[in-house]
Amino acid sequence: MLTGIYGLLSASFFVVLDAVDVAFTEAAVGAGISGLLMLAAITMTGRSEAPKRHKPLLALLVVFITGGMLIYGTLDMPYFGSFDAPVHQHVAPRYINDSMQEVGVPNIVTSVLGSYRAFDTLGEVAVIFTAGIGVLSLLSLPLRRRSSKLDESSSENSSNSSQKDQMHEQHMVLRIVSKVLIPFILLFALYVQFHGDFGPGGGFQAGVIFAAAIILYAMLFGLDTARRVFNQSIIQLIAAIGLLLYASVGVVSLFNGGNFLDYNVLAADPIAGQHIGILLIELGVGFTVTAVMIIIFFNFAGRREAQQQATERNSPELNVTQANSTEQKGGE
Amino acid sequence: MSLILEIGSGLCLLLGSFICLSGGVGILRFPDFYTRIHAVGVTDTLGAGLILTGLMLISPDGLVLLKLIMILLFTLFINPTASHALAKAALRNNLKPVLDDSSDKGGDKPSKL
Amino acid sequence: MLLGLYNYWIVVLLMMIGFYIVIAHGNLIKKLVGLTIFQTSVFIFYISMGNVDSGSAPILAEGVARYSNPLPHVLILTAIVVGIATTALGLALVVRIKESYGSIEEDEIQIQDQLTEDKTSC
Amino acid sequence: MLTAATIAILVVMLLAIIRCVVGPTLYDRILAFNMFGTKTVLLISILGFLMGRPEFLDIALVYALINFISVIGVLRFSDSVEFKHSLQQQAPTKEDKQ
Repeated sequence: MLTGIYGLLSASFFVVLDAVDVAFTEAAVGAGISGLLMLAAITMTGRSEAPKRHKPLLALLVVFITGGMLIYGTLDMPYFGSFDAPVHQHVAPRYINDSMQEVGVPNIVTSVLGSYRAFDTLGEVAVIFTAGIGVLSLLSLPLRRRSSKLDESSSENSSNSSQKDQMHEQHMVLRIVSKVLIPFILLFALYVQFHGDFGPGGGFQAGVIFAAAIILYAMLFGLDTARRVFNQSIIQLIAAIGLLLYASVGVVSLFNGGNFLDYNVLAADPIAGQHIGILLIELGVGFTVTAVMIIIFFNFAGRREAQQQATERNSPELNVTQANSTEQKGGE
Repeated sequence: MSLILEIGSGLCLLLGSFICLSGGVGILRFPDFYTRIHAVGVTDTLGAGLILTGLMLISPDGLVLLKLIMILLFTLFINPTASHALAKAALRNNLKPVLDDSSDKGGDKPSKL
Repeated sequence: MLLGLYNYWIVVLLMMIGFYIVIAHGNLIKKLVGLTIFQTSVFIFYISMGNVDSGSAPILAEGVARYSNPLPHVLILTAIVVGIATTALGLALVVRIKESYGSIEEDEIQIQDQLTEDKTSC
Repeated sequence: MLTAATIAILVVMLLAIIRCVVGPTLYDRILAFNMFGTKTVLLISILGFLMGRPEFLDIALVYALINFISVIGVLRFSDSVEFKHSLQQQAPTKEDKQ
């Protein structure tokens, strides 16, 4: 619960420290999605924690010793905000002074992210993609079991569905306001995506905001409706396409005689080439991040819904396995 | 002209800060959830509106003004909706409001948890 | 003069809180929360290193002479999104563990593992 | 004037955090969280003016939207059985304290 506040607070930190882009990301990620995922997992695994069995003294001791040593180590660090710290001596001046001539993008963060360190970013996107695949393979429900379950639930659990409808009815104000808001959120995500060259923004942030809008839709109108609107296999395809787009920009620049991800050769004019390259890879990043976030959320929520249905159906009959697990839950 | 704008924005900011502060005290001091939601409602709409208006009056150019108006609109949309949903959910889950029974105990201080 | 180092102290404090949660709690979700806090402390460490006195946000503008170091921003920007993706992966693992073991406490899982090992060895 | 508003908002944020930590019920916490989010939006917009970089307004806008989403999300997930159960468990202890 407090993770949300934590995310907001750390984002304000970053604002104070002049890191606009980072604050942007943290705002979108830390406040929204990370808290939601934690909550979803908590509702699936039970809220209570077992009482501690061993004394935390040893852990405290270890923590204090490590912390003391770390603080002792910081005594040699450069002062906060000092201008001549070693960090600022090597590549940063080049980025700050020359990026306007070399890349032609006012937002230095975007130019470093998209052009100077594009290879690094490619790796990050690949990691995100892999994590999405991991969640998909861990949490996606087996298809045929789900379909049979759906049939059963639709035929036998009519009371359940009516209850759900009632809940949607009760949130009518919410639904209508969200209906108004969601297009604005999507539009704003697009603005962030394409304005990233000039202000804070870019593919990562835009992807998260876009996904957040779709998650809002899924939360208010039910997962099944959202699944029908955003077909899951298409979303998986989009995740892959984003990464492929990114990599293929690099390959195209290879074919044009430059290095991998060297955008200068994409157009006759190097600056124009840089613009095209950054635009394309930001688009790729946005695709992948959006799709992966949606995949993660849909799988968590789908797994949760299935679990709830199972417990609702099994609890009156006191099925053996479920009873076991609920007993353990109560025991914790 | 600019002087008038600045004075106006200063007034708006001061008033907004005051309302925010009173709302902050309210959320801490009020006895139960439903009274607290009132405090938050005042802070989130009037306070935020005043502060954003104050900023609008000193905004340097059109895009900034537009963004501020967007923020104001969203706040005015979102916060009442969220409060409404919260109150409804709380009521549905049988959270009883503290009714006025402390008065016959001789004006006890509201219990602060 | 030592007060000029306070940003590191905040980082160390946060880091140790996260570390403590990771090693002292048995609940796997709590462990993940601890890891997230640890992660954020590292983010703050990087960003505070990139900060420059009277520097401005690294977006080129007229009349601004000094900018913050953009490099840490780039690193952390990507790290945040990667962090949420990996956290989601961890949470997915926890959910699966809950489904197969019926518990997310480290000790109970270990006991159950021990039991199954004994059974197979017998 | 901007500084005064900043300080006031910081104080309010502190109060909201206290309510969020103390808050006897889940809904108090969500309420305080919502308030905290709104105050952060204001804080960031004021900071943008204070530092002379109005680009910060984008962040404030994102906050306003994301805050809504997360509040709705918390509400939606708190509808689950587990949370209601724990709420009912919490309620008697609250009475005891009173």
